[in-house]
Amino acid sequence: MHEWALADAVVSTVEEKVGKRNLSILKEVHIRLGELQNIDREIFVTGLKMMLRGKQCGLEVFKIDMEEAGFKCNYCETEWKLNGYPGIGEDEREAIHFLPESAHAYMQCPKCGSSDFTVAAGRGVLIESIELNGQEPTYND
Amino acid sequence: MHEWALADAVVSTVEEKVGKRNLSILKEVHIRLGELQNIDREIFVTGLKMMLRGKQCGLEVFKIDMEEAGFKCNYCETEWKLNGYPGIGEDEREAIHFLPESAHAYMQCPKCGSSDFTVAAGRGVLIESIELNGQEPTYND
Amino acid sequence: MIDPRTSVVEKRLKNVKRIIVVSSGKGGVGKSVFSSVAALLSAEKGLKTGLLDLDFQGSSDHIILGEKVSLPEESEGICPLRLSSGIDFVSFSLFTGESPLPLRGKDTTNAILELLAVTIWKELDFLIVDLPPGIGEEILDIIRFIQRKEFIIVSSSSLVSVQVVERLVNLLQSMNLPVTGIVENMAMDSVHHVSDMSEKYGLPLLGTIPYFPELESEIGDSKKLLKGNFAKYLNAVVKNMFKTK
Amino acid sequence: MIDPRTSVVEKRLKNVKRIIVVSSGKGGVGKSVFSSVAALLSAEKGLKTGLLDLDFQGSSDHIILGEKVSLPEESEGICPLRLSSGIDFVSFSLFTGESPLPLRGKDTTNAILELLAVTIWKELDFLIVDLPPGIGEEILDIIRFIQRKEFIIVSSSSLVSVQVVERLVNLLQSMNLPVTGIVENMAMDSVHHVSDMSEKYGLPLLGTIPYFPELESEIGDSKKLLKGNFAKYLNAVVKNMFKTK
Ligand SMILES: Nc1ncnc2c1ncn2[C@@H]1O[C@H](COP(=O)(O)OP(=O)(O)O)[C@@H](O)[C@H]1O
Ligand SMILES: Nc1ncnc2c1ncn2[C@@H]1O[C@H](COP(=O)(O)OP(=O)(O)O)[C@@H](O)[C@H]1O
Ligand SMILES: [Mg+2]
Ligand SMILES: [Mg+2]
Ligand SMILES: [Mg+2]
Ligand SMILES: [Mg+2]
Ligand code: NI
Ligand code: NI
Ligand SMILES: [Zn+2]
Ligand SMILES: [Zn+2]
Repeated sequence: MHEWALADAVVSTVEEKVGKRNLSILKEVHIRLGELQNIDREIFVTGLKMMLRGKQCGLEVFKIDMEEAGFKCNYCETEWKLNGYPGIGEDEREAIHFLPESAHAYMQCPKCGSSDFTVAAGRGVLIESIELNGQEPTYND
Repeated sequence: MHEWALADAVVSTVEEKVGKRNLSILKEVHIRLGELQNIDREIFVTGLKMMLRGKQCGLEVFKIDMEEAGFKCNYCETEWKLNGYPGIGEDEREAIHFLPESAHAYMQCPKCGSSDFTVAAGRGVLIESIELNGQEPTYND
Repeated sequence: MIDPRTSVVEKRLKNVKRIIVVSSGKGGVGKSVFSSVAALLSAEKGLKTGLLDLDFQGSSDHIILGEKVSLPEESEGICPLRLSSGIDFVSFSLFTGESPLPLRGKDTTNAILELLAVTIWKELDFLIVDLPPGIGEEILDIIRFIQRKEFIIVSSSSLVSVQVVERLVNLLQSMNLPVTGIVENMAMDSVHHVSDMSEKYGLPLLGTIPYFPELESEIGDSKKLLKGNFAKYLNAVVKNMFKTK
Repeated sequence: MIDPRTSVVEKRLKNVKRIIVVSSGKGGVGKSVFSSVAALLSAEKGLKTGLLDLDFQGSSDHIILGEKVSLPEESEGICPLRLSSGIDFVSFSLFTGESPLPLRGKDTTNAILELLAVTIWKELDFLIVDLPPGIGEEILDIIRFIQRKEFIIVSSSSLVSVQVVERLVNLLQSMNLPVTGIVENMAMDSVHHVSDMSEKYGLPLLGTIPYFPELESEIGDSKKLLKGNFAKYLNAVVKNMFKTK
């Protein structure tokens, strides 16, 4: 349930950007959940619900997309996906859930064996955009 | 004249990408020189000429643009330019010419005084694109 | 794209009275022994104490304290590991054990930010943060993300160490960051570079700790460490530290 | 956008016979003293010797050797500084002296790549590369950009050091990188973690160097260093090193 801490971060950020008393002007908040961190979407949504309690904005404002995790070797430039990568057990998955960078201790480039790689996509929780009623989307670059 | 080493790097890279014996298929090579490194354009071009001696491609293929140097504070997000930044003497300029990262020893954010900043633009020598005769530009992202 | 994590770092630390960042710039001067034993002494005095090992590649506080690490519990966030000595402990080793962790700077920042955003620190009198050597992501991110903090500088007596440490002191002062003082560790009588530096920069020399050959036999055993000479000397330093402010 | 610099790194090093990367993962174990004195010994034997200090934050080879640094000369690239001892020397300190150099990872990579791309190393028997602690940009970039290289691992005797060094050894072996051997420095008789590690990983223990209190008085004076006990012991290690291959 450390998903709640991340949901808290999302709501705090939105409040920071539009002002605490201003949440009613939110049209859509796009959130991206990276596959690597393996966030439980249900728990995350429950977390959001908790954090929004008593605030002028409902859960329906938050749109959540999943992003596939992608890796790229800094040595030989091979790219690979999480899906199909072998030999990551329960404990490793749990460690990565807490701290996606743990993946660097447990993965190597499937082609050259290098431990020097980049998480190119799908790491963790990001806010893609915050759209306000009657305005164009802001904060997406 | 360490500009020659960088000109050498440009020609070597182009050869690596299109093949040593293939330089005649080059249409345009766009090079970007960052303001921070303070490369002497004349010397750089002389360097290129030297490196191209006896090769199937002339100097006219190489288009050189200058890019203004831009900095961004990682702490307060202030952005600033090199032009107008005070107090960088001859020696510092020379050190930065050799090694643009030396700037981190000699500059601070003009607003908050932080030494934690990013060279956002105009660092050094980059190849923007390599265009081949009868083909769309390649290698630009 | 907005990173939501930065907005909650202060909130996660709001119950922490003082955040003490143990730094040096130089490696092998005793930052980790200092941090670990200072945390032990603080907890022994009944102060609520946290210890955050931010040296990802060289995490060693768990080795010094002789603690078996395991994945932490989670409630509304990550709960620090409560050690038998009473210290609330977080380290990368909780997640990756003794595996090598090759991280580039971007990953290091991500990892630090993640730990700061999801760890729920309870009420603490002291959170001791153990930094790796260098002036890279770890210290720059602590400066960037944590507003309320103070630095303790550890240096050995050697010129090789002091000259490197001086660069960090320089940087911290040029950025107007609060330095509580300097600790000289593995002190050699023959040289006085550290006290010279402390004078030059107007920083208190919090204490001088000799080299104790027997410290090695105490490594990995919190009880022995608490009883040893290193702890005895450190206690004087820490006492001052606990008094300041 | 293509970075042209990577294509010339090998060319800049083509006249170098052996590239020896002195690494550890752990700080303060003597990598820099080892690198500096090994370079002195090598040059004294009439071998053409280069020394590249890649510890940007903690550059100290110039301090150990007692060399006044200055901006290098340039011809078709940067010319290493020729020291009076005959060593061809490059260090970040040539460019920034004793100023603090706060670099994030991306900058560190840029700086390393720049030095590798523009420094014109003359014919050398040995290029000794002194690395900072940690498993970050410096070692990952050396692995990435330099094909022909071998690692020497330095560790102190302490468990705290060995446990961290073991992570690096693990990483290098898992990536099939050539490790010439391990050097135990500031050796303590009471423990044998280093020899245990060398057995466990099937790596030669190149030598064991005691702690010499008088080394501090030799720091900053190449001639004294060459005559001292540290150099005497190191000489045996280096002899082996010069024989291997
Ligand atoms: N006062 C001391 N007496 C004896 N050994 C010490 C002392 N301080 C530190 N050490 C030893 O020095 C080595 C480096 O200490 P460590 O805390 O790991 O340094 P750092 O965290 O700065 O890299 C360790 O082996 C440690 O046990
Ligand atoms: N064998 C030795 N005897 C005495 N002092 C030593 C010995 N080896 C290293 N030192 C000292 O230990 C400190 C750390 O050495 P250094 O070479 O800077 O380590 P590193 O480069 O691994 O950080 C320096 O003060 C150095 O003079
Ligand atoms: Mg440490
Ligand atoms: Mg670094
Ligand atoms: Mg060193
Ligand atoms: Mg690092
Ligand atoms: Ni969880
Ligand atoms: Ni030049
Ligand atoms: Zn690969
Ligand atoms: Zn700023």
